Amino acid sequence: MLSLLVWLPVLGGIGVLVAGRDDAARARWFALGVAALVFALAVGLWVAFEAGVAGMQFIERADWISAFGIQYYLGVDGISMPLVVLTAFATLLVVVAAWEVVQYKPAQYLAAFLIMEGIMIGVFSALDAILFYVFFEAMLIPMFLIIGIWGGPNRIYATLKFFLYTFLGSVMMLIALIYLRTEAGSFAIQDFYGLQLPLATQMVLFLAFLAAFAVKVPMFPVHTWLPDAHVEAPTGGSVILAAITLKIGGYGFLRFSLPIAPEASMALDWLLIGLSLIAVVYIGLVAMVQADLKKLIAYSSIAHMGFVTLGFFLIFRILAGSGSRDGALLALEGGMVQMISHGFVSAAMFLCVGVLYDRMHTRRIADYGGVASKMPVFAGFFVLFAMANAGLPGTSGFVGEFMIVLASFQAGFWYAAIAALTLILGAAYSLWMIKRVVYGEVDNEHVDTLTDVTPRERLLLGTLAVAIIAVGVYPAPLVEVMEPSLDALFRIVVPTF
Amino acid sequence: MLALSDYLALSALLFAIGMAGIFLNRKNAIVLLMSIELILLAVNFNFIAFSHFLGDIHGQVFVFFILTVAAAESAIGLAILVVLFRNRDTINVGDLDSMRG
Amino acid sequence: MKTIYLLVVLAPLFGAVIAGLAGNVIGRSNAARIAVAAVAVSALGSLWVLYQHVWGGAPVFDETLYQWAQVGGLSLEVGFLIDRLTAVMMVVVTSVSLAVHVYTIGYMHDDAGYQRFFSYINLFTFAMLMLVMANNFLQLFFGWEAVGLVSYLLIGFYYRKESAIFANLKAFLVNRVGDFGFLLGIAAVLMYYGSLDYGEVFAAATLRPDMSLSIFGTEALVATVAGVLLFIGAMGKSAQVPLHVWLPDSMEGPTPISALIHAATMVTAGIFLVARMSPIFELSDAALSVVLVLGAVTALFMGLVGLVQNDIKRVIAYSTLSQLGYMFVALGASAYAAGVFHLMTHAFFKALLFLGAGAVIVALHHEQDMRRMGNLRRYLPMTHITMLLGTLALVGTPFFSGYYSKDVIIEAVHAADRFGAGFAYWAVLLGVFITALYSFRLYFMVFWGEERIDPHAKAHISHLPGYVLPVMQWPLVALAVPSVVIGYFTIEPMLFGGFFDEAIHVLSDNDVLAKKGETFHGPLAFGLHAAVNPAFWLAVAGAVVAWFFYIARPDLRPALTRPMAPLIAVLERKYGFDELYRDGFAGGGRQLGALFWRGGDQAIIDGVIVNGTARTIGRLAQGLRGVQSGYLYHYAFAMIIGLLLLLTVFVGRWQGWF
Amino acid sequence: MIEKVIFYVFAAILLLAAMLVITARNPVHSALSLVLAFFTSAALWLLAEAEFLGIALVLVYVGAVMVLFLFVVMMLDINISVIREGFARYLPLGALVGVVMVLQMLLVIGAGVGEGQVSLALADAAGESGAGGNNIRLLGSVLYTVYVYPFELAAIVLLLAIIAAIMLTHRRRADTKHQDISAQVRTRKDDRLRLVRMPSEVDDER
Repeated sequence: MLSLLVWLPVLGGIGVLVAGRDDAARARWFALGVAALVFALAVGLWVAFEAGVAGMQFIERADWISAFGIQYYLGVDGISMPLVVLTAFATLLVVVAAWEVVQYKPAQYLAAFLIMEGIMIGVFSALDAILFYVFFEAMLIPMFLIIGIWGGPNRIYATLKFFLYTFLGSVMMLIALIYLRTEAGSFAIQDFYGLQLPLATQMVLFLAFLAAFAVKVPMFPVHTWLPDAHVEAPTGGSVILAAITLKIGGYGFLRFSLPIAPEASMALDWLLIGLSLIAVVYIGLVAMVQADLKKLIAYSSIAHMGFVTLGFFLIFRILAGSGSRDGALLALEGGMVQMISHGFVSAAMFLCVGVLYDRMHTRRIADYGGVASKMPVFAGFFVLFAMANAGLPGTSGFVGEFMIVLASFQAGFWYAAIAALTLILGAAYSLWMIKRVVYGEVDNEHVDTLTDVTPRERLLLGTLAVAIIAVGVYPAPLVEVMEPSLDALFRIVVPTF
Repeated sequence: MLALSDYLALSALLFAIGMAGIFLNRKNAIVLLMSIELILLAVNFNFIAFSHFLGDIHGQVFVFFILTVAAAESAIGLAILVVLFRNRDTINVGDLDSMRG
Repeated sequence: MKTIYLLVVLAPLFGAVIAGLAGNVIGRSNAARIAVAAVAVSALGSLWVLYQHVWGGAPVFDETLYQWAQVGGLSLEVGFLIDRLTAVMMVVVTSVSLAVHVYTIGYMHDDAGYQRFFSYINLFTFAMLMLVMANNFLQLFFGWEAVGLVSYLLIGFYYRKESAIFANLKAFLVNRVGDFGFLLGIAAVLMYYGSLDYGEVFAAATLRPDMSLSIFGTEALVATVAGVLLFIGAMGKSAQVPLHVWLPDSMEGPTPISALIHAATMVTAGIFLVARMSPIFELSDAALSVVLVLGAVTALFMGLVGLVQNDIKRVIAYSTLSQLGYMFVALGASAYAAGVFHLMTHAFFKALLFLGAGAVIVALHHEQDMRRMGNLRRYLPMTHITMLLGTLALVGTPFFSGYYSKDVIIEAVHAADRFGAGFAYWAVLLGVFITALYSFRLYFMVFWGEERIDPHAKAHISHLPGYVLPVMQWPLVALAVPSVVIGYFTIEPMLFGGFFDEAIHVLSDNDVLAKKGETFHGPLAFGLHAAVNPAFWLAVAGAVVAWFFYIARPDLRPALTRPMAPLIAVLERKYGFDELYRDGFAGGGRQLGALFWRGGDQAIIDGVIVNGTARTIGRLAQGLRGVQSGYLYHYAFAMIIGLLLLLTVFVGRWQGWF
Repeated sequence: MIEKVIFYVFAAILLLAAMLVITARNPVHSALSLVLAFFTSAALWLLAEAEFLGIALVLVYVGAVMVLFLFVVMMLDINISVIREGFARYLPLGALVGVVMVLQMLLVIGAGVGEGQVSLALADAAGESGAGGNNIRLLGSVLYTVYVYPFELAAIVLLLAIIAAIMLTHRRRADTKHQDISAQVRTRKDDRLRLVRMPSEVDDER
């Protein structure tokens, strides 16, 4: 079942290449079919998933390279399950979003995204470290192509920066994985968990993983590739980049850093917390002054992902502060929910920018103004998404932030106070952008020619709006799925509690 | 009675002369090759001296191989030199800078 | 009962969704009909709920609707807590909302955003009900922010107007500053009381009143920290100094909104919050003192700013600020019931004043400057009468509702012996004079004196049959009635009859209202008591001064204002808060952001670290290129010298040279 | 004693010849000096009882390699003055490097590996090699057993050197005709044959 989810999109992508070489329409329908099928499968998996179980489900295990003990080992738990569904969902959106918009090599474009989808699902479901690493690295290739081929004018610089940044980090991880293999005797990630490694070793491992995942998240100060990549990427690329790729960093922290090097995580949590809080405040301020829509949203992504890492690494301080197990769990789950929510919200924001860009071919905020007069429906969506971005209750953006702020108070007043600054900063950059783009007098004749969203775009944005509000109003199903796994993880990380 | 050190000292001097030759004739490829022959000769001296004084025949085997390789080397070196001269009308090493970075 | 509660809450949501999403399909009048009907259902339901709770003996309802999320042992839920406090708030919210809805039919008659507007105010009603009916902090926060959202949308309703979209951004951000404190307050509550459910939190708080924590290097009561943090939230929403700056600007929104959101309901959420949290606030004298002092400062100083405003809506806005200050003073003095009482009476007469002002504005074809009004009683007799009643209620004329609520507050503060109570007493007493002064200044400038209407507006108003539209007239009347009489009828049960005993928790030491109750002999006696009450005479003095300078001898006005020019300048600049926030915080934040971006991200991280690495390697390679000269002998030299060095090292180590 | 005299005489000639190799103005003189150096070396090797190698040095080097050198030197028209420039400039550096190296090596020879340890082993070592008698037999017995693979490799190296040298220097003349076999094999039908469709001839009689 998981194999199907991983390989169907990859094969589908190749199929799109073959089927749609000359016929763009056929490529589109074929890609849509594949994406929809994968999404349906993912939803089916979600339904079949047993929510109350902490362990891995849908396990598939076979020898791959037996000489090194590398296995083809797939499975999902409550941590990866939502991310798998999110991936399938986001890809479906991207395929629909590209419908009439991408005219240059549409078959190749769609194929790249489908292949990307398979690889990303592979990342989330791989339970063998090398398999994980292979998917982790393979992911760079389609993204590299997407930005490099369909990107903006400065795409070469952006792709190089993106590639080198992420590659540099992951090489460190490979070394750590190989070392762990010598310690654990196998490449199965779960075998790494029980190792009682000395603190110094854990530190090195932790830093190696940090190098890989901090870049992906991205954390301050290795975040500067993201705005550049987003600005140059086509709309679909931005959506996938923001909605899924960044999540792999957070997922990696949960899957590797915390359980494999728990003591080092505890010893170095000041670093992670510090960087996360810097991300929240510093990046929030930086986002405010951006003149480019995509850059602004990219920076806001970094700030939001700062919350994710904050939630993950606050648990030690919470246990030290209030001793409340619930508080620590609240932080972990807040981080997870924040990831999912950010997947929806950032995807929605980038799609909105895409809608504008398709019409005006500019991303400069100053070129807009008064869009609401010409595109009232679009304006409604955009304001809603901006509000979700600012963490308004009732939208998904609120859930994670709320949980994390509540939890961080238990670590100490100042953690919560700095984290809660996002309430102000998030609203400031989101709504100031709305003010300049959506509201006001129609600013110039280009805006005057704008037409409101097409039914296709309406469907796209409407779906996301429903998802965002649904998660915001009733996050219980989501939390329920991840709770046992996070609980189990928590027990590995802090066995004494 | 001859001592090992006599041979070694001789070899050292020969080596040093070969080395100095490389410095002095840095532009003349032929003399450079000759200097290399001198250096190799010095090395061979050492091998033979040790072989003799330690009563170990393996040293001479090495000299044998070195001679072989050195012959091959000078053959190819000279061939290159000939081609070089044919193409560029000079064997001045100072003019051969096409590998400059 | 649960069905009724759900109906009350969900009817406006339904109306909002229909009017908002299908507004263009069903048409203008249908959208209005659905919206009004939804709120009417809600209002009737609320009245019935109140009836059941006051006379029907309905038990306090505290139930969970659904579980929002479950984290470990912590359950985050959505549920209702309905007691008398909630019921009163529900009635206030829905009835004012209904009046505003009806009024809107006329006011927004020819506006393009008709359906959108109805959708928004329906949504607002829903959000406000969620806020007041919450039985936990999560839902409270949801309602809290949702009303903020609707307020944002409505202030920016005329989104083409630059001042409107500036004002709505400002309102949202200032509210967010308050929410920042509020969220931290909720976090503190969760940490120390272990739950987000009101009942459990209050039980835990009462159980362990002495619990303390260390913060800013000192020990403080948990109740103080949580109380002050929650109060910061209330300050934002209820526009207390120093977070008041958004409320006057919010007048950019349509007038019905000013009445509904920015006078009667949303801004009183802070009052409701503190009253609801009385079990926590009661534990901490310090927190109550903060409430008291800030309330008093707002009551006095914002009233002063109202004196120099010329925009009719802004005068009323500053009046609202000042009255909200009164309410907080009551809360700070532990007279929670008095605060809520004033909230209720104020909701009616302030909504009345706003709607009246709206009628004036529409009649004058969107003229808001009082200097271009005057003598309007001739054209708008009904508006004039109702506004006069509202003004009388506001300034505290005996037997009017405002008299009862405000006087109780003044006396309660007088009786309180908390830090700051002395200052607060004098502030609110002086505030009475100022209230009367600006209220009557407005009244006289608008309805009396010479006509200063510009010709264009004059042409418009001359054709009116004494009112703008009937649908804009009836809500005024409907609101005028309670503005006048509600105080008389409800003061005794609400304040001295143990009405709020289930909802509001007051320590007996602090219970100033109980002390007042011993000398209370019915509303009639209380009204007659005005003759020996300094507050009454101050109000009269205010009215007389306004009359003297605006009707009797306007020519003497410069003689009064000239010596006070510096003071007036300060008031006209509203003490400089706007400048401070705009240039200090907003501008500073933007500059800091630009600095971080250009300096941190672009210069240091990208410039030095990222591209710097590339450049360094490039330069290194450039250097190494020189080494690779292509000359054979250079390589040979390098080899030889290397050999020499190696030899030296080996010989040297063996010889012990180094 | 006589050995010592012979050694020193030959050593002196060797060093003198080596100096001439690197200092001679004319490359021909250098090459001839090198021949002399090889001769004296061979003599010294004989003194060290490496008879086969001494003979081989003379045969292979003097007989073949040096002749090759002379051929090349004489064949190429070398502008000596250009090539000699910088000689004086680098003389101090070259001398310094040489002197330093010699001093260091002598230090090693004189202090560590000198008479002390090694010459003790000399007696029986010399005896043993003497007892083995024939130097060529001894060398062969090792070369063809223990070192048989390196020996074969050496042969291949030489073969390679031959082929490489020929390939490098061999040039194809433009005015002679060659057979290009690969081109012949690569030929396709279309290169040589053209099918032309023509209407069949029809009798026009009808």
